[in-house]
Amino acid sequence: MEKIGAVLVIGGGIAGIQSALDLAESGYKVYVTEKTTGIGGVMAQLDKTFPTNDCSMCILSPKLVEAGRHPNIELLINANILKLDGEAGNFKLNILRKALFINSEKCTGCGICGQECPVESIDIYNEHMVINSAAFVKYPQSVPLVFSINKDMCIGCGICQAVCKAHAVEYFQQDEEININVGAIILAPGFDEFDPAPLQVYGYGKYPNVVSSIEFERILSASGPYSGMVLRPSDGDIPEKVAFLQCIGSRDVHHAKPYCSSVCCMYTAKEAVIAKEHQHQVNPTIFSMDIRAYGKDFDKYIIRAQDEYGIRYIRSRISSIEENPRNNNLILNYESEDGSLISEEYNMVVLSVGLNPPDDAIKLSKIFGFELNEYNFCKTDHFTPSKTSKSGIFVCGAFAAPKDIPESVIQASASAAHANILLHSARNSLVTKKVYPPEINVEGQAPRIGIFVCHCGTNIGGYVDVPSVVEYAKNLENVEYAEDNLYTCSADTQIKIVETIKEHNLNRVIVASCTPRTHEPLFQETIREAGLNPYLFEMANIRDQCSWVHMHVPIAATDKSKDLVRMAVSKANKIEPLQRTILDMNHNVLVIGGGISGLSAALGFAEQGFMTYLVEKTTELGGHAKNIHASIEGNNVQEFLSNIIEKANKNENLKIFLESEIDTIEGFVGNFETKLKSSENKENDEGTLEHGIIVVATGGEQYQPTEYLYSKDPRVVTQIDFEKMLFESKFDEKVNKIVMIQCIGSRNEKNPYCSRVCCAEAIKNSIKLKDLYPEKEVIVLFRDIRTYGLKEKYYREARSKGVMFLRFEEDLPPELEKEGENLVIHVDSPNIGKVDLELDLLVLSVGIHPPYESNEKMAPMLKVPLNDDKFFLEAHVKLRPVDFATAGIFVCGLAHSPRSIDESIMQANAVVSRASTYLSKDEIEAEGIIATVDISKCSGCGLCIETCAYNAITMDEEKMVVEINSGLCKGCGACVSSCRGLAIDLLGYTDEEIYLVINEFK
Amino acid sequence: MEDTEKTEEIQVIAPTDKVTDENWEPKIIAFLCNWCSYAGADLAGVSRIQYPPNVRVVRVPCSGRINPLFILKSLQVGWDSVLVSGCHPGDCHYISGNYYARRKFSVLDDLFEFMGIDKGRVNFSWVSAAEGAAFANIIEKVTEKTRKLGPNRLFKEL
Amino acid sequence: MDEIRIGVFVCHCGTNIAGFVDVASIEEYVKTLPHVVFTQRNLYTCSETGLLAIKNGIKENNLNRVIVAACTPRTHEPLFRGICSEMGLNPYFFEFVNIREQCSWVHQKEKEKATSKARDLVRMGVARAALLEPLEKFQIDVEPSTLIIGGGISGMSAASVLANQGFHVIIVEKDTELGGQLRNLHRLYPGDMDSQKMLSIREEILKNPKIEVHISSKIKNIDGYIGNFDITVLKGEKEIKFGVGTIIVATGTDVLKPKGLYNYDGKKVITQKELELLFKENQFNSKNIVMIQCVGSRNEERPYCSSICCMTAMKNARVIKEKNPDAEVFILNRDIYTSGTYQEEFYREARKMGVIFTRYNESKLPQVTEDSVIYYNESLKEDVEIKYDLVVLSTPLVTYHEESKKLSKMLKVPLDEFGFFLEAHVKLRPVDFSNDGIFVCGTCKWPANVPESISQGYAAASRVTRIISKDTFTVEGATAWIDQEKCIACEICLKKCPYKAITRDEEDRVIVRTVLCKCCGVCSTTCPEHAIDIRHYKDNQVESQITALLEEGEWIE
Amino acid sequence: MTESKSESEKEFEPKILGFLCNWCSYAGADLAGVSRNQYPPNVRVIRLMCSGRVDPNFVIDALIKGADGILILGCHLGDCHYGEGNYEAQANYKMVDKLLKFVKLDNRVTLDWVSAAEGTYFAKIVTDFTNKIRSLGPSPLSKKSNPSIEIQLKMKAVKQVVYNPRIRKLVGRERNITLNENVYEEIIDKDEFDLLLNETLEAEYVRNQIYFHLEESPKSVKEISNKMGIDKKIIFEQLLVLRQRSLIDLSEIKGYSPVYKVKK
Repeated sequence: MEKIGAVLVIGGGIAGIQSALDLAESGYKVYVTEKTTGIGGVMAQLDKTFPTNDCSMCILSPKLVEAGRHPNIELLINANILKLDGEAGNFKLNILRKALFINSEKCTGCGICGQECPVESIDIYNEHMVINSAAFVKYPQSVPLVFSINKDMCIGCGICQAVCKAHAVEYFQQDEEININVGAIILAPGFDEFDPAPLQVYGYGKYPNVVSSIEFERILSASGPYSGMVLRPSDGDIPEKVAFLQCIGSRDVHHAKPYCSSVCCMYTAKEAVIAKEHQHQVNPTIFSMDIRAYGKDFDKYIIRAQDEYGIRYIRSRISSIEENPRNNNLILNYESEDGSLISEEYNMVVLSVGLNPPDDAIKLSKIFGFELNEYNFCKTDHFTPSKTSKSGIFVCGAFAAPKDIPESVIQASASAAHANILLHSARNSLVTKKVYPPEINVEGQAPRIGIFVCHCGTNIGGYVDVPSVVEYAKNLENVEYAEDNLYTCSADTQIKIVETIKEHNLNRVIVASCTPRTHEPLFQETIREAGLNPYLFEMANIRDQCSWVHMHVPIAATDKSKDLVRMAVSKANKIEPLQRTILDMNHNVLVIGGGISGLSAALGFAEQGFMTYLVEKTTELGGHAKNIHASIEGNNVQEFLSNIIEKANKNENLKIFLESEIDTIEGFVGNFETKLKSSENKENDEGTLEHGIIVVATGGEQYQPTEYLYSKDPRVVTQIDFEKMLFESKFDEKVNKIVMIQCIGSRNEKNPYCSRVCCAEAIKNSIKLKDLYPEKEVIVLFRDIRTYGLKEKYYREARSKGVMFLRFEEDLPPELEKEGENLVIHVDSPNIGKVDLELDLLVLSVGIHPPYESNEKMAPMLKVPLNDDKFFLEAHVKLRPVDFATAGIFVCGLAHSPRSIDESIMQANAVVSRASTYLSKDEIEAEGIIATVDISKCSGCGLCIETCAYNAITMDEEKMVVEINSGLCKGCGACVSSCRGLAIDLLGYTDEEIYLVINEFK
Repeated sequence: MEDTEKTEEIQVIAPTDKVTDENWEPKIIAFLCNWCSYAGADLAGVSRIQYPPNVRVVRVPCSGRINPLFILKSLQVGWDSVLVSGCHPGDCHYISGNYYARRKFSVLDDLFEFMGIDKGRVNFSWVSAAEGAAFANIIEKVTEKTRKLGPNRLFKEL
Repeated sequence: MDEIRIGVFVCHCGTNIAGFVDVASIEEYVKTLPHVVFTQRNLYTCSETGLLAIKNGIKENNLNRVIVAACTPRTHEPLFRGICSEMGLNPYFFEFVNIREQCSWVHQKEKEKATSKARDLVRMGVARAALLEPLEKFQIDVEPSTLIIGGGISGMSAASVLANQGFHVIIVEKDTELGGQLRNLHRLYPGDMDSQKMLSIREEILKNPKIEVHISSKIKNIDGYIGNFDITVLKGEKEIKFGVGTIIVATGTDVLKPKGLYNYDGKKVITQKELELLFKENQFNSKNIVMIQCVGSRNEERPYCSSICCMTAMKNARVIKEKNPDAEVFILNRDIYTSGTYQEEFYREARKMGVIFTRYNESKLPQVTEDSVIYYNESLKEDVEIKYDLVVLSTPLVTYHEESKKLSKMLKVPLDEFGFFLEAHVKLRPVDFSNDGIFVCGTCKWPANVPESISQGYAAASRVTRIISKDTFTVEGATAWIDQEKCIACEICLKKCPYKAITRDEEDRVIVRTVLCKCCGVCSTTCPEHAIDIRHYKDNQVESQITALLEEGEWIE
Repeated sequence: MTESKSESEKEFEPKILGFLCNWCSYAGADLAGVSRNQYPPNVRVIRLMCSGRVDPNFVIDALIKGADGILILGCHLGDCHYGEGNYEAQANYKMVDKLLKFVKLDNRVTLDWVSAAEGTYFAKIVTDFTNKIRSLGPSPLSKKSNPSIEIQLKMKAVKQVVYNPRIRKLVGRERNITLNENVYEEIIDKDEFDLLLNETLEAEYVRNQIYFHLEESPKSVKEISNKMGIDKKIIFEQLLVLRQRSLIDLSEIKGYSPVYKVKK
């Protein structure tokens, strides 16, 4: 059965888009179906994202625009799946595209229909808090930017069809069924947030000042209903006291979902911090049980929230809310830690709602035939976390289990990796490389500029006197041709532009219309089809930054348009053609570190036929996982480990170097050369390895405790030692009372982060003990139990089996005292006060910390940064979690941050997919706009080397001048303005061009 | 509010008119970083938020690209004031571009003061892609501030 | 704009006004109003002396606005407008204030209040006069030719009348020959004339050089307006384009084939049309004939009477009786409609010849079995069975629904609920459409017999002659006008204009074809952007009258 | 020789504006004249070609200028010289009537049909209407009853609603989509449309009042709510719409309440 080199991605959220981009870049045709009328999912509704407080739109919309314009990606909006048949490698799907009543080919997204529509309807994007028209776009930066008609709100008055200059409105558009043929399917339908209304107790929907967290997210957003001000819905005042209630709809066996939704603790902290930032009068208080800040830099965020922003945390679960009718305030009754009953009045309450499986989960599972787990999320196997029960169908994002954006992006790339492995034989089969006519050489030619001024229906023409701008443009320097069009971006006008270029043999083109951010690639593509170098093009934004914002002063708007066109012409006179540097791509891969992550990544490459070298420092493979017998879910880790090691040894595309270390690494993406040396630095006969990609999987080490008499008294052990006793039946039956202490070596001054796995480890071992010896007594002393996600059920199981949990505060840790022979622990717990526990065995839950010396040696060698906890620092915590800023180098496993085995495997697969975007090509095209250095002016001071975030600049030792690696340079220009000798310039934005524009002041 | 008669437009000098004091309108050049501030300016357009027409935008890849000499040159050529706007810290598409910009411009501020250039003529701001209204407010404030400062005669007398 | 100089002529109208309104005080008061430079009172302003007074007033004081406060504008406005244009003053600079029918005559017992009302009315008139603008009535040239759609008897009649007056006529007929339904008829009542003789008109048409006939061709597209219609006709594959001044719709109707009623099979149970065919090919030899009236009409689906079936049935019955006197002919009917003198006579003769008319009730319809018709006889109060060897069903005329719908869209003329064309006014403009230059005649408007169709044809021809007999068509000056700056092209006005005067031009802008605009002003009130104003009834003119309702200072700024 | 001031003080003489259509009601009025039917002299007539030409703007303007009553007379439905002009008059009147209910002035405007042959009926209508207005007393907006700032602001809001393109579009398309067919060839249920129109009228009316209150002086939600006697939540929601259309802006924050001002 012949494999199809195409993939269907279900769901246009951040996960769906990330997997689509990875696969499109790896040579596959990708279809993305999106239920609503625009991609972006829930992330598009967020104002800021934790832990960096990034503006969600700033980091998301470039990815959406890229997906919208990618030649290999086809977006099918307003669509859902009807039928599936076929099997892995060759699926046939029947998709229903619901009518939009507006032809998306013709619609230019100008928005006149929405403006003139007399009907006001509710805007779902803004959670029903803003009004919208019946003809609407999902949100202003939607991709694709096409309008649609909400049929139930529309009264059919016909005005939108009349005012639409592009004749795009089609009232009789029918739903359309299309059939597509793909090799693999990736499920990324995301989640539905829990609707708190059924829980009458919290008064959501009844009391106006009780809002859900997603509604509060819109309130915080500058484009939201209150323009970013934190106000109360009941009277528009600033709420002084705001309460955030955690675990609404999560960790609730009776009324809602038993699992933990993983992200609420963090997004609540962020919403509280941003609310405080927007309105200093706001004093947020967060009511939670545990604070589950388990991810990278999460704990630091919580500490900053408390210290710097004064966010108050109260450890108590609110049972009910009443409203004080006089002022719509809300009265919260709760039991404080020490048991006293408190009643407090708050101006506003935000319910941190959990994540439910999407409402069409059951329907999808029926159509596709994959299994759901007990919570109706998609069932996955522990050691292959992105594979569903049906082969050829993979899953990523919140539909697999509630997870935050970085984990979703990792799993998106991981699922793309599985698709890669399945279909790599059919790579590039359905992807047509566009053929362009030969590029005309314009060197030495005098500039002959053509200008196309757009009316954009009435959006520009209605306010700016377009004909007078065209007249004005005609007699500017070197302007050969100027005309105006109704819609310059429409398909027929592209053909006209190509003809005009040939007819008047123009060698520079200027389009005065809307924003270059979305339309520059489109016009560059068009002039390339006319044989012109795409960089011989300049845009003047006379719509979004002129006609639309100066509607009441048309004369001034027309003058401004003339200025902008004049400035574009002056720049156009100086621009030069640019070539994108081509680098050849060596298809071999070097994986450093032989733990589970290293092995999984190495196998991911080898199975696609890429030659992979695996370097392991110690004498055997397995890394940290060697000490783990079982996961908390009960999967046999040792058995999995031996299978994977056996598979690795057998795979002939995989060459393993034990007891070896990296000696030197030279080169850059696609052209690395590495010399190995054996651990005891014996000579190594392997010579230098040539490869294109590097994967850092150097893992982490267990903290060796010095406190609590560890290694001084045999009765003090770590969880690993305890696990060995239990699983290798070496447990001394005389031991009756066991005490465990959490957060040893984590969340303290030296390691201010949570090691994420110790809670699960402690609970796994306690359950194992209680199963073997039910009568033994186990007490766990903890600061927070962070069994996030679907692990919550085991925390409940441990409690039901008699394991006792006692909380202690960070500043009052338990003290161990040796009275004669027996050991006593003094604990001062907030809920039951001081207590002394005699014990026979003390188990310390020790954290994971990075291998400090080897990381500090490896980082400068690879020229990649470490974060202040000395873990490796990835390019972007949210959207490029496994890439380094330096192209071609990736990181996964404990080297990135502490994580569980399945999460490490997921990250390893993610690296495979990310690297495949390079490995799938024989040569890679670098940026066209790059910096170049004039060595006659370079004084070799090296300031630019530090400035460059992409390590694209290196010092040429003999000539003592700098060199710029065009393959790595991203064209940001930071080095240009840092250079004292004006030796560096940025092609496409040269100093000369910018000065010319500045001189255009009239 | 759409009032009954047609709103009369502010009479703005056509490019070729001689600059006389009474019908003078400030001219402001703005260097906007492509990924955040330029996107914020576009959002103000998409949401049809009106702001004064005195600004002419120059798009650069990153605020890190803006060379202090551009600012000086702009004032020298006659622009009445300069606005430089980049991404909020942490948002930068090129990771650290805007950190360098911030440090450079804080030094520049003192230099301009030392050179006797009125502080109001050079403005720095950080606008994200979602802050359309914020961008419009900044433009209004800078335009009003420049209007109060009057035409830029600094380098004319040199 | 030169200075506004208003002259006000207040009329006594004998005692009709002066008797009940203090005309002198009105004249004094008017002097105080802005822009008024001349006032005068006349006994009878509409008399010769009155008109002369106005002419002199205009000349001596070079007035550029004239106001007459007298009777109702509906009668004398054209008269005074004529005087103004005689004096070289644009007729639209004239304003009429009604202080007789709507003041003095109806407030005879309250002179004071009547005078105060008259003062207000004149003040309002002066306020409006100050804002009046000059308008031109203008001419558009007219193509002296007519397109007739449909070559049936009524279309042919209209064509022959017009051709004989020397006008160029074009007939478009979708069938392969002219004649329409007439070709299927055997004999015509009342004089039993042979239908073929009536068809003689067909040869006359074909011979007439003034008439251009296109058979088996259909109308593809119609654009333009009165005097300047551009027509595209589709003849097989070929397209013929030509221009005409006027259009007559005479598309006719067809006889309903009563599928599924009284188990009609076209052999033993046939329609009147099929019966006449038998006569023409003289294959008729049945002895016992039962006719059933109102088959498929005056019921739920078609609740109208087709008015010709009764006479047709009786005509055919008499033909049968003539051929074979002892043939048995029953006519089962609900009512017999024979209006007018000769039709009633025709009905009495049929009975004399032995045709048996029996009544059936709508609630109990007759049944037609293999060989007999069973109907419930009201008087005998029981079912009666009649043996038959032929049943003839009288079915109604029905429209060619699809073609009419397409044609109505092209001509932008309305259809009624049954698909018949809807004339401008059932009584006063029976063969006109409300759109200028388009007329209708024959059964496509409503079922009609041959004489009625012919007379309607002639009527339509005479209505056409009024237009194409003159080489220009004068158009009202006061029309709607669209300000393209404000117009967002939402097409509310376009859909609302009863005269389809608003349309899209080549640059896709919404414009008013002033030639068709009747200045009712509806488009202006419904325009959401206030982009349309009506010349001579402009918003600011009406608002000036509203403001002038109260004395200066009496209303709040 | 105008009436002496004191005399008119005694019994109130309403001043009524009449809009008559040229073809039917104006002719009817003339017939009343020809047949010497007597009726009170309080109506001042403006002749328009069709009752469909009576722009809602004219009616509101007349009320603001102090007319005590407004009488709109067109042809009987089906008789209109221009086909369906009077149906438009009816649709416009229905909208104006709903709107004037907000300021309790709806009883001062009426719409009726008079054919060219109904002279006596015309006289009867004028007589009845004049008496009704006389019983109502002078219009609260006329100078005699020196109108409060409050009612004047409300009328400014009403005028802005009638001027609002959204309302005029709904009224403009009402008959097409509730009688013959909308663009989907369906017919919109009459009451459903009325509900939509009512909601739109009410919303725009409240928004305009908020705008004019802010035009007077910057205020907070609480202050506007006290002035208008409407619940703070609704005021806040409508105020957000004005902000979304960038007609108003934040002026300052007093304590915990933001204060808004009109954007010039």
